[in-house]
Amino acid sequence: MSHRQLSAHGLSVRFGERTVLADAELSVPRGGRLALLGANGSGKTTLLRTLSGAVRPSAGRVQVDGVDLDYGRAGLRAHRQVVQLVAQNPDDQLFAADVFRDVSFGPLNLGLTEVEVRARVDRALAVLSIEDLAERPIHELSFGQRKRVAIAGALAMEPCVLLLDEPTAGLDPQGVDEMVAALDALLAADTTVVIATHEVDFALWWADSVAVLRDGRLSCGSGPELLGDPEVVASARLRRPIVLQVAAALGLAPSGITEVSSLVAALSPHLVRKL
Amino acid sequence: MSHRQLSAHGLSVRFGERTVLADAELSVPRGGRLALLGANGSGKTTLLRTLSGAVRPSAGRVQVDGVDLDYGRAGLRAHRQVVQLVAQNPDDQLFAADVFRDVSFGPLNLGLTEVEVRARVDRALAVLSIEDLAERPIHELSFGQRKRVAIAGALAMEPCVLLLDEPTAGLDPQGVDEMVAALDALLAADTTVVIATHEVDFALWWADSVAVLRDGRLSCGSGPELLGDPEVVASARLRRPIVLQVAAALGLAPSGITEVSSLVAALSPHLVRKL
Amino acid sequence: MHIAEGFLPVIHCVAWYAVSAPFVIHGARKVITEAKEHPESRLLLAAAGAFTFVLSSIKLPSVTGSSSHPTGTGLGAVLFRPPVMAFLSTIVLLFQALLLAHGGITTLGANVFSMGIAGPWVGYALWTLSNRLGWHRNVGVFLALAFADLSTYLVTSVQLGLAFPDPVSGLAGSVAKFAGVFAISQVPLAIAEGILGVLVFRLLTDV
Amino acid sequence: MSHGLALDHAAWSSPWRARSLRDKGVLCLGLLLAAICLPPVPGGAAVAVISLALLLGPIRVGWTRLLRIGWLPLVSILIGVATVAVSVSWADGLRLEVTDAGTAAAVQLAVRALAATLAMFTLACSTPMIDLLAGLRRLRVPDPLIEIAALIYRFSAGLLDSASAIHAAQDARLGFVNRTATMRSASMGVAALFLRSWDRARRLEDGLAGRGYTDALRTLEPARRRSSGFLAGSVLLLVAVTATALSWPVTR
Repeated sequence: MSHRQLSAHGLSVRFGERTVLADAELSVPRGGRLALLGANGSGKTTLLRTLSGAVRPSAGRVQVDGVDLDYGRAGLRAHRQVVQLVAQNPDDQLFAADVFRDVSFGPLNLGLTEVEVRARVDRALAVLSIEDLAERPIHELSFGQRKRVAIAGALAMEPCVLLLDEPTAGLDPQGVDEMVAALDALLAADTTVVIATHEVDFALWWADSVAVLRDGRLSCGSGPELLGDPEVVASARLRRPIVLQVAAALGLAPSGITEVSSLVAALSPHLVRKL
Repeated sequence: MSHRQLSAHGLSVRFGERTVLADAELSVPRGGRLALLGANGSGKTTLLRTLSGAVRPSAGRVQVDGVDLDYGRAGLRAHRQVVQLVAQNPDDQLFAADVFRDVSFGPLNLGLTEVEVRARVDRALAVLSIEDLAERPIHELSFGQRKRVAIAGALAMEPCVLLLDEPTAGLDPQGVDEMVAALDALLAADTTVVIATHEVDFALWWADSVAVLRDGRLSCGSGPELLGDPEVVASARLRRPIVLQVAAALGLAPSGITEVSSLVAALSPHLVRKL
Repeated sequence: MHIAEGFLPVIHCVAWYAVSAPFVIHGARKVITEAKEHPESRLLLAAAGAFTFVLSSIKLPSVTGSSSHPTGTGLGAVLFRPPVMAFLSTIVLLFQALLLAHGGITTLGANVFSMGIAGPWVGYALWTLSNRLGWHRNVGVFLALAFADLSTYLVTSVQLGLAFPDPVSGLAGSVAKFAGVFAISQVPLAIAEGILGVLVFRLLTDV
Repeated sequence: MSHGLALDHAAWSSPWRARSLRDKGVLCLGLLLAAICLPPVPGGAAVAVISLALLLGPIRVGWTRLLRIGWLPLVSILIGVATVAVSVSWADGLRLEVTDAGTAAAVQLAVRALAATLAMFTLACSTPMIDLLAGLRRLRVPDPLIEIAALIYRFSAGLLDSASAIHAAQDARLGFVNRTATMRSASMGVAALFLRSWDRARRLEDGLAGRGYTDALRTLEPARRRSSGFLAGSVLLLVAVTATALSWPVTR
């Protein structure tokens, strides 16, 4: 999958009286890890749905490689092979009886031959390391497994950009580790990955760059910078990541601090001696 | 509500071939905050359901003030007025069209008069600060609001012990703050609160004491001690809380460290100067 | 396809209420007995009702490319039997009238008769017949669903024809008129609903 | 969270929700009855005007929402009215014609149906379904039936959300790209919805057992405001409409 440039310009979305997005600008870095941060109800899901073509903005445009998204039948069809969205709740996305059937749903609709469909399903399951689940009924799977099957279903469309809504929500630490491994495999397979989340600690650690949603507007930048800014996180109704709270309490600048090890590294020169 | 002593002795639960709990011992500290930690599928929910009387153990017993739980109709009825369980998914518990009607359901089942029921509903809504939602339709509420309504429904039974399954799952930072305020109000109203969670950072900060589920067995103790022990968290398929990871990396003992401020306080004497 | 609010003269409204009442009361009695013997069946019956309501409020693709709402009562009749469907359909039609502005209160009696009584009984009769004759299950399902839908639409045409006899060609003309107008959407929809039913049954029995 | 049933939303947010069902029932059902019993002109027309005034005034539905709610019944009324207006005969080959009698019947029907629809809206936009069910309970409809109806209402909200989520997910994976795909998607969606409704019921049963559910889903009714003034005003209005309509041919 070649990288393609997904971007949004002056995006506004209104539902009835309510303005969800207001003049949002976003350029998704090709082949990178972008985390989209915002509180519940801040419009993260709407933004992802707009980027995927499921919601048509009231104003502004979504572009792929600088070309406006065409909301006609053919245009949307082409867009869905570039951008795929994975919903927060896997049960909203899984509707077949077993894993193989569910993952094959998209490729079958692309009109591929059976051989090609099988190959795509196998590839998708392999990337997510769930080959062993292929024949299992979906209702017997754990929540974390269902989340990965939902991703496999989107991945089988072989999109260039994968948008994931709250991929780690509800997962325990081991589930998060497995999800991170899955995301790494996606990135290694040349897919651009965008996640929407309110889990600031995770986002700071995982992402190359972040975009914060505040009152329907987006601020983009580096994780430590944006998430370390008390004013930004407060107005986004988030909180600062724990390592940045520690850094701030000790008077350290946030830049470069994304996890425990970089915090410890930044701190070490200031300690009296190795404790 | 007077405090009563809920405990479990030699608790084993088997579903078919699968052993979920094996000889678990637990004594819930009266009027305290207990966090029950375990990975998904570790048996947290089963333990809560067993404590609430919904699941009958294969061996062992649940006791209130040293008296065995009687699984007859009357015994269970009495037990429900001592212990109430709030499920992780509020939609598993909310059935009525609006908040007022739903919260009135439990007290009506206790055979109270209309005046008493109204008083209980008002009290429960007040404790959770959701009086303004009373007449709202449940299907229009946000996830966090529905979670608090589900708690109000259990609280209206005026139990001595409230068991909450993953109360913060799916909530954003503001939602967590509101949930914490609700839990504080419960504690102030003399209710013992037990939460089951896999969110180690939250549990460490919130709880007075923790119990960790590993292979169907429970280890009880102080948060910093148990959650700071790499062996314990690894075998429980959890991870160490971030502040304890920082402390460990810097060679500090975990005891007394539960959040950013106590970490910073423990660290300060070892700094060259205030940065 | 329901008769809209206010569409029938008052005498017809009353008459159709009277015709439907015994069937609905019979169904309601069965439901009450079931609910008293097995309290948990309330939740399952409610699930069935909600399923019927949601099914009737989503758009189905029909074979001509237009889309319309399925009745869902043929499936219900096969799964839960006609008396229960008479009761559940009454609630579903009340919800459709007041939540979707589809149908009406004054025309509820007439709509219950076509969708909640005629449709399910025809569908159930064909399902039973097909089973007796030893036909393949898919044939029975297709016939039950397609004809539950078709009979609902034909009964509605007769109800409207009775209310508005054609000044030129009388009752026969008016029934033919309504049947003709609604055939455009309903015949393809009935076929689509039959096919869909076969596919759904296969999926459900696979699980 | 929001299944987007505009009528339901209007009912929950109407200032008239707090009024007692007795007061609203007399007015709204009275208007509905007047719409179908009285001669369409001027009875039906008067009901239509009054209902419209109530909807846009105290019930606070708003123009845009009223149009969104109203277009579906409007289209179905228009199709029916057109069918009545055109006469067919086939004695000497199929012939379509528009007669005076047919036109007159069609106009009468159009006014009556429009009036009745607007009258029904006054009830539907001011009273949540659950309050109507509570009213039926007071009319001695047996409890189990009311409980099942109330649960259908509650389940429907979640199931409608599931239906639209499943539809969106299938659409994103090109599930409606052609007729074969559409049929496959629709059947998978319907089967998934069926299983989900079942699962939902079982989990709720479990959850309710913990809250003391044994054989009845009793809840307390929220307080509602009764007003004899409102009731008297409603009766007066209905009497005035009826009297005017019946005396119309005489005075004209």
